[in-house]
Amino acid sequence: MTPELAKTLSHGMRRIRTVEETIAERYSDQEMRCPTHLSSGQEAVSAAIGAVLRPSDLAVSGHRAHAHYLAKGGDLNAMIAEIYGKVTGCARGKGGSMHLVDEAVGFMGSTAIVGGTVPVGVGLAYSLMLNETDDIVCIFLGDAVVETGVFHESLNFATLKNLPVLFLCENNFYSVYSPLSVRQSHMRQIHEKVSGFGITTEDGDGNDVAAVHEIVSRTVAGIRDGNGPAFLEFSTFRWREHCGPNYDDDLGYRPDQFIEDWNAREPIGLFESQALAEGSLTQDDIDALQSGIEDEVKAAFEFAKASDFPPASEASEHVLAASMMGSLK
Amino acid sequence: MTPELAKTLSHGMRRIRTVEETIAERYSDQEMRCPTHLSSGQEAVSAAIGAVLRPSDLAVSGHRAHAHYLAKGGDLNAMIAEIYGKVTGCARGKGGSMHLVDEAVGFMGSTAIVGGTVPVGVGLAYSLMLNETDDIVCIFLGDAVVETGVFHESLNFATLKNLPVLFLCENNFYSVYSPLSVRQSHMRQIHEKVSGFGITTEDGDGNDVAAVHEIVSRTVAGIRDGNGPAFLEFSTFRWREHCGPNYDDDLGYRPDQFIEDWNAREPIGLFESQALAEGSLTQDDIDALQSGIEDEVKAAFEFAKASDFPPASEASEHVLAASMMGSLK
Amino acid sequence: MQSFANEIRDGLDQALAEDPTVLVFGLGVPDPKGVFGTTLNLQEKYGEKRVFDMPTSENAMTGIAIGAALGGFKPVLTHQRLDFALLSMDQLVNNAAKWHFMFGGQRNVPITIRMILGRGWGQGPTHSQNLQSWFAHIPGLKVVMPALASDAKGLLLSSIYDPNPVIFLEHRWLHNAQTDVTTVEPIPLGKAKLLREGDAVTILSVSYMTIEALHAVDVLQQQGINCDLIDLRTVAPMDWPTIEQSVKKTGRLLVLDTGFKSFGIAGEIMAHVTETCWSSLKHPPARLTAPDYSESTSPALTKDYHVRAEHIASKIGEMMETSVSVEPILSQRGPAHDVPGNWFTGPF
Amino acid sequence: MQSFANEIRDGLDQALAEDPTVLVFGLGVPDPKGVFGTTLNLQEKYGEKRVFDMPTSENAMTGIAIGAALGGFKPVLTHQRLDFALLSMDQLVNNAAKWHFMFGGQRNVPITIRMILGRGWGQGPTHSQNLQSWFAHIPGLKVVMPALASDAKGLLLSSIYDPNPVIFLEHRWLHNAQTDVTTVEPIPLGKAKLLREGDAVTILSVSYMTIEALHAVDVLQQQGINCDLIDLRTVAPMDWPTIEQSVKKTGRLLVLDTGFKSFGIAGEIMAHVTETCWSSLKHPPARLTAPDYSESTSPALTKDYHVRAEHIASKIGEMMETSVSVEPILSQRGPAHDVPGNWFTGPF
Ligand SMILES: Cc1ncc(C[n+]2csc(CCOP(=O)(O)OP(=O)(O)O)c2C)c(N)n1
Ligand SMILES: Cc1ncc(C[n+]2csc(CCOP(=O)(O)OP(=O)(O)O)c2C)c(N)n1
Ligand SMILES: [Mg+2]
Ligand SMILES: [Mg+2]
Repeated sequence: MTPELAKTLSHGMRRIRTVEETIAERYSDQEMRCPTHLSSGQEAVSAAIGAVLRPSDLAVSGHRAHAHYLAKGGDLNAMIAEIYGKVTGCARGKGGSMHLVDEAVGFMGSTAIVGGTVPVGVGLAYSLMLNETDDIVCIFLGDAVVETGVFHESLNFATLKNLPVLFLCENNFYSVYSPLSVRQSHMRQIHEKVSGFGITTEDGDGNDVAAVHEIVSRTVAGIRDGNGPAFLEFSTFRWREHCGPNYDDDLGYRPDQFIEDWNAREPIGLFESQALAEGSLTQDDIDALQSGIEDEVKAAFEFAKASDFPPASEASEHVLAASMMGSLK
Repeated sequence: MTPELAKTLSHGMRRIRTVEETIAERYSDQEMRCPTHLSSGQEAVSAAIGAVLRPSDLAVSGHRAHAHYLAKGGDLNAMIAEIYGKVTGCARGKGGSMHLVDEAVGFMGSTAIVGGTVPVGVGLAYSLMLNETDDIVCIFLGDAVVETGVFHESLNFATLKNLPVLFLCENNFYSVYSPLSVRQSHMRQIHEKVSGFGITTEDGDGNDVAAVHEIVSRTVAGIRDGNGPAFLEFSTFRWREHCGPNYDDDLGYRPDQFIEDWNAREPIGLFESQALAEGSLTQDDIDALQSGIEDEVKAAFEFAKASDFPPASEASEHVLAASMMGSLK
Repeated sequence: MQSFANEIRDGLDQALAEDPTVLVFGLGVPDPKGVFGTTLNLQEKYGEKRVFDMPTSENAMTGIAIGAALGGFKPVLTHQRLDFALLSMDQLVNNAAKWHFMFGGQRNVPITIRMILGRGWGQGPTHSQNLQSWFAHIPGLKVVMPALASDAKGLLLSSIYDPNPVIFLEHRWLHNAQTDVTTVEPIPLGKAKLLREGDAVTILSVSYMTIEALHAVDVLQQQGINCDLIDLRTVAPMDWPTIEQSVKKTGRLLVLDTGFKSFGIAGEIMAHVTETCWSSLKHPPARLTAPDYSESTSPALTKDYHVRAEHIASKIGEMMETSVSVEPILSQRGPAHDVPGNWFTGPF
Repeated sequence: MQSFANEIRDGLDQALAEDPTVLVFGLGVPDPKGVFGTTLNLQEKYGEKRVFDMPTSENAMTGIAIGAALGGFKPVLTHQRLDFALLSMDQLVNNAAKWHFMFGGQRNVPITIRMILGRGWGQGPTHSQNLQSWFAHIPGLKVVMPALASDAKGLLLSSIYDPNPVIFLEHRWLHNAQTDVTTVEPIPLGKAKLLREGDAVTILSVSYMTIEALHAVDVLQQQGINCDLIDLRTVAPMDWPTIEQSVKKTGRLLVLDTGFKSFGIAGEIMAHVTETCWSSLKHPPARLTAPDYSESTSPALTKDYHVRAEHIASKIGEMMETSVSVEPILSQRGPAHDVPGNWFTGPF
């Protein structure tokens, strides 16, 4: 691996981790007053895809979108401000943690209904096809999304029209407190079920950022080449409670062995120890990355806290867009 | 094949054919005032499964349900009366051709929304599982149903709970005027897509009643044995327009060659010529079956026409069922 | 003479021609029947990428329309019956209606969703629902219900070019209605149309109800009772100024709707008018709507289901405390009660 | 003392215990949090076949509930937010609501669908919808909206044993409400409850609005204004006799609702009361509801979103043309406006 890529991946993961852990730390201040789903532990997939996508590629996501937004290049200040409900937020405080958007970098929106942005992503891919670009759409989804009918409907349409879409599934084995076993038949893994549709599928270790990077690079290149949609499944592990800042393994819904195994495979350490060993990263590199990130994150929280709340009048605004009738013709 | 089975299959197909063609003949009288989807040409799958299911097995279906209702043992008089909008109809005239029901023989209902009864059938199977019977539920579905999200959601649940359900797909290659090619990716056949879920799937020639009978017998036996859900796809051909009594091949939406090929494989003739050759049927058998059917069908139309319309007061009835509160405990 | 269906088709044609970002899709859009004639030949003219059929996947296709809109296009999605669109309420309400709002006004979703309202010939409980009040209840949606063939094209064009999601409800019984006026200009959404003038009663109607109301009002006029007949055209936004102005003049309000009575649009209009025109009211606001049960399939059970001109005329008589003859209406009644005209012989 | 959530849990427990055909399922039903405590330990007690988690497949699971009901069971399906149930409108409206009707009254579908109504702490546009008017508009559905902890169990039991599909709407802000009365008997659906008596104004309220109304009415009473406060409990069927009787006494109506204003349940009640109590009305019927836009996420944008006791008291003052002090209400206000009480510290 090139030092450059190693730095990119390390930086991507560390940046997400630092943001998420800082939110966790400060959530109890009761100033981030919205449901917040953290991605600590799941940084690798986002960091890897972030290193592969172009700014002109598009992405959509769901409730746990911080990592995806950041990986796609989303503005950190605007994200933290959004969580604080400030007018400088990426959605002017209207949407909170579950509604991130930064169209300037192709992050087209994340929403709170499981599966809700999957067809939106496919529709965006239809527009890319019409516009004849070689950009792609990345649809981030969790393991629960494959249980929704709309996912299958979307997959069918994407396949039918050979659209440039990557369905990127982070399988962390849980939907809230519910294990896969109470939601999906264990006869097949998720990617195997999807492969029935005849599209490219592959699975991998979602805590191994180098492996993810290799797979997504290859897959995204194929999509750009016109191979049509692909579905990738990466297994990974969420550190904290489903929603909120705390650890909740005292509740006992995940087996101890499962937790231990995954903790042993913490993605940043896993990658960096290899990179240090093979020489693509030095400890100095890491320290420099981390200190840059910490400054950036600190500044973002300061920005958010110093920002104004939206004026009360905005509560009733943005219901209907003003007619563009006049501008026609 | 035993002469008994040959007679059952021939009778099953001829009965459906005769009913459907009689409806077609009389529809222009303008007395059957409801959307009506005929199964002429598609008799074989129904006749075969009808010979395999028990009265205590359950079935649900969609808009094109005449054949399924009859095959499951539904009351012919009540069906024709229903299409005529009479109070003696199986739904007292409330539902018409698209809403058939005969719970006495396990036909639990057909409805008009594509895919709408699929989860209902799975829920019925859940009740059979709870009741620990070895009955099964047969869910009749067309090729368009596999495009609906609810089908996939239902399949997942049926698989998860290992329910006694047969998903029985009649693929006639069209949804209204729309060929499969504008609706589903051609990379895989329907049964191949479904097989990704890891359940038993098989496909067959839906105009070869003996072949269908062999496959469904084997599959239903497996479901009764606790093997869990299965999906079967049978290709077949609808003779007449999607909805209504006429032929519409002048519209040109189905290729001439396709029509010719399928017409050459008319299911009743196909089966009976073999059966006559192998001696499991005689021409006398056939004539006797057909004349019995004709009497029955004639009587059914007479019954329907002689029946009363529901009183106007029934229009507002059956909105809410009366409380059974009193009867509790 | 042009039919309502032709006007719709011409509206789509015009939009496709003048704006390369317009897309038209839905079940059966390019098929030989072209959604009751409303989409005929459009695929031939504009190609398979802009005009296309779709899988029976109403929810995803709505989301795909939203995505295409965010990608810079103006999709028009058609459902052959409103009832099928119930599968898409999540995408419609949680995404389309809220996208502009929940992302702080950054983007808008210019999609038009045509839904056809079924009636008669055994359409039955699941092919005849008129759920306009559902859509009107959702902030962020516009709801258009054309009645006159001469308005169909202009309203459709405005819907397509509106920056918001618009639900365009087409009554199946209007498709064959004829007009000799052909619109070329978009008709602004949110503007009702005064069709007849009078000071007895303000009649507000939508969609096919307007046809029945026109019969009733003309017959009443012959009997010396003159009503304001206002075709709402848009249910959301509602043209309150026009409504209030008329009610302040007449002091009497009768609302006609094709939907179920309770919690329907008529109730909202009555409530609003009571709030805003209280002191002008000479009579409690009244409504004639479908009843609070579904349309049955049997023709024997639909005879009294729908509001017809004679019911409207009688109701006006009752509100004016005068006797009214409905004989001229009944004697003009042509075809069977469950078909829109003799041209219709089933099956759909 | 029992909480509202405990009462729900006990209702489920009792139904599961006394009727072996009762089933309870939904996302998270057997998880450690047990749907805000309402389903705790039920799976342990009744087994995985009768009490179970489910895939994120809201539409199919509704159809599966219908099928299980046709198979002889009484399923109770839970959605952690009403908003998620938008995915199931097809099964709910096209199947559950119509099955009894469209098959001529042969079968009924005894399912209960619990939907939790979100509010505050950044629930935002898609976790805070109160679409009771949608359900009430559909013939064949019953709609129950408990307010008092002491009613929760009795109404739930009636819903479970009702032979029809019942939408049971639980407001998230009520789960922690306490009661010392524990119901043992089912409370009949369709019966409103008079909570306070007076002849100034008839106040009709539902769900959490009743809590705000109770504060307002008690403070008004201290100022010599006595109102009838009627908690509707069931929105469909509506207890029209109780409503009409009260309005005929007071001549003034104020309807409180948690949903969007336009085309909501308040409008229907106002329209109905205008139709039936016209000559008794001394004042135009009035309403206080959520506005016609979604709840935002930022706490800065929700301050004035919801109707609170002070708004109710002021409105009553306005209707009575007398001045009213809301000071006693404001001075009692405890926690931040976006949480139900100090016990709530997020995140959900
Ligand atoms: C349609 C719908 N149903 C239920 C929910 C509640 N919900 C929020 S997040 C979530 C879990 C999703 O799990 P998964 O897709 O695996 O993502 P993860 O949280 O594990 O990242 C659920 C069920 C919802 N938001 N939308
Ligand atoms: C949800 C929904 N969308 C659209 C329709 C209109 N529709 C009625 S039948 C039909 C075709 C179904 O095709 P298929 O499942 O292949 O059955 P076939 O008619 O070929 O027997 C369609 C699209 C509907 N009834 N429901
Ligand atoms: Mg997960
Ligand atoms: Mg077909």
